Amino acid sequence: METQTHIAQYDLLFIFSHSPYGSSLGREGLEAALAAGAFDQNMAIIFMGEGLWQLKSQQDTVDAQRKNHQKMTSALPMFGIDALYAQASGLDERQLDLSDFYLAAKPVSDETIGELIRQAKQVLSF
Amino acid sequence: METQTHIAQYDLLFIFSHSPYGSSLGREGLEAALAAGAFDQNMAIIFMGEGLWQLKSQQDTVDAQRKNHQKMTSALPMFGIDALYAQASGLDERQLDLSDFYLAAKPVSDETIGELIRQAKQVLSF
Amino acid sequence: MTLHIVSQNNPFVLKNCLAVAGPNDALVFINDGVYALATHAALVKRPLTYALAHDITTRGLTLNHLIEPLSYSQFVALSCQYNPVQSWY
Amino acid sequence: MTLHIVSQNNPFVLKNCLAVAGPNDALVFINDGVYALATHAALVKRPLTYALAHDITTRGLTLNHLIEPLSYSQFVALSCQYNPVQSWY
Amino acid sequence: MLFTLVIHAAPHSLLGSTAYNAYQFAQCLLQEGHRIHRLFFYGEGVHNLNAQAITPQGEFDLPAAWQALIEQYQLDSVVCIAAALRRGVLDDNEQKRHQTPQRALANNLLTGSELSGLGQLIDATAHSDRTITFA
Amino acid sequence: MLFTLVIHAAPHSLLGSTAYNAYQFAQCLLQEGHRIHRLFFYGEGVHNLNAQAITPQGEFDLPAAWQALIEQYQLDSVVCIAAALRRGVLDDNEQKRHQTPQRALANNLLTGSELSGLGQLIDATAHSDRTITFA
Repeated sequence: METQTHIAQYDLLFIFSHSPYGSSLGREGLEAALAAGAFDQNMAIIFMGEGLWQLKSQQDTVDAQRKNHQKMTSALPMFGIDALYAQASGLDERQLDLSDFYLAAKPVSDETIGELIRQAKQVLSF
Repeated sequence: METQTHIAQYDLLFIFSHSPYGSSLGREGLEAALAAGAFDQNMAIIFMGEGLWQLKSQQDTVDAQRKNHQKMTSALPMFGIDALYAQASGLDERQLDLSDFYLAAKPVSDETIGELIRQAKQVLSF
Repeated sequence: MTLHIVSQNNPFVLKNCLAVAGPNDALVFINDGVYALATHAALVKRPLTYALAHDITTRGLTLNHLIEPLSYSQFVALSCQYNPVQSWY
Repeated sequence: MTLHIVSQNNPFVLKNCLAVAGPNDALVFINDGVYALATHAALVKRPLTYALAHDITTRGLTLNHLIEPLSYSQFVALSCQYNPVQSWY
Repeated sequence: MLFTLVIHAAPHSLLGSTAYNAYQFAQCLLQEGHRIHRLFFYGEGVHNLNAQAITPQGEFDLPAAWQALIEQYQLDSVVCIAAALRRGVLDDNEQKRHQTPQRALANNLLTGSELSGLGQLIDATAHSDRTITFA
Repeated sequence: MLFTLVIHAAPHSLLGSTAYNAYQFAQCLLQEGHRIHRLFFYGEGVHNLNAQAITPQGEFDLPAAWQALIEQYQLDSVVCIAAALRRGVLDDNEQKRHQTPQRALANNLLTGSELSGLGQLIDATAHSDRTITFA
């Protein structure tokens, strides 16, 4: 059991649970997060489930003529957004580890994700 | 092992695998099937997976102010469309049986569905 | 405590929701999410689990007596009682 | 023989496809369907299983050597070779 | 209590018809005396306020219902400008900006709503008691 | 070989971006010397031919690409009329039919395609070697 005292409290929490190119959600979530960063929000992003694919490195969209999400996501730290969490159980299920990612994210348990949500003032789900 | 000699051959096979109200697919599939019936096609419809919910009786859409699919689907026999198949394994998984349906459909195994598709000239998937 | 809204019947969606929902969080199933209740016996026994009545009747489903059918008014009340609200889809 | 196109990574979709695909049917994974190949070891060993190369590289995935990366030209050729074509989504 | 609703679903989507749920939730909360700080239509949700959408007779006209609710309660209703442009929902400004002799465009944003940026979404979360996403 | 493609996905959908796959498949099969009997845009797919959709600079403009492909190969491109009306994609006839003094509408169907009924889909399956759905 984890102690709840170390759970950070965010005014705005983004939950990304969709893959980057299969729908417009991945991109529109990123754009909203960048906007929140520009407004200096006390915020964090949790990547979970299929949303973990957003962080997969080596996305090459030239042949498919699509806008590259990796480039957009890489801008998050420049907007002051550095609280990035990755669902540990979701990583295992997808045989992913942090070395597959192009951005540093902190692996967290499902219990911690549940607590991060409970402590957040508002949640936006993409 | 089923013998393949008794598998009917259709010029046009509809596969309905989506639920009736959660997206526009259920309705648009029904409208396409009714059009095919009006054109006297040698056709059949297979309801499988979440598409089995299309046949669930007692759909009451008054409160939700939605267009009732049950009424549309009930029109299939009037358009001469009487080859309706229901995936048996999908029924079991959803704890449904034919008495839950408002239209008669023939339960078929997954193997038979595979063979119906292979024997069909064209398939439309909704 | 969090209010979790589940609006789809998709195994990935349900899995994520159930993985992070705490015992005192509430779950509301709306739209196609109500099909998940019709097919997951364990869900029906979970306390603080609700389903939107409109979406149940639209689909011709019969509610297990353990599940609370929710009017929109009660849905609004729950969303006042709990905070934050997280949508799974 | 049927050509099955899988364009999503959704357990329901994959289940339906695998339930009805015969041993001589071909499977082509496109779009988010390619994620299913990255997470289902058994799928990768199935003969006549293909994945659209564009959609693999877009997502930064690495192909298992058992899976045939498909150009659009090869995808077109498969759709001529097989009949009918059924899309799962 | 003060709500912000974020609507991602269109009246006719491939995935999710929660646009109806969002409308009925909004209508109910207002009837119960709660208030809406802002409706934010994002992604496919922009089609909820597409004035060109023609609903067949006898069916519930969701865009018209949104417009009426917005007018009745004088709601602050914002449609994400980037999402709207990509999907062809334009206000008067954008119609004029993008119109060319080769390309006739219409202002097809239903009256009572405005196109604006994502800042309006972030601002809304900061000033509401509850933010609820429908998708 | 003679193909019919049925396109359900929009350029920007909540579910499925196979509209891009459909376009690239169509382009490739034509380059290889196969033929298209008909493109049938159904459901959300009608947005592929929405003339009002403004693609940001530097991004692939899928509606423009469809229009160019249809023109280059003189393809028979049908947009389901019922699906299009619900989603606000109108041709000249429908724009005139539904316009009222209170409601200014635009013809926003890209040139080269036409609105027609589901009979065109059924007919296409009967006259093609292959029918492929993208959704």
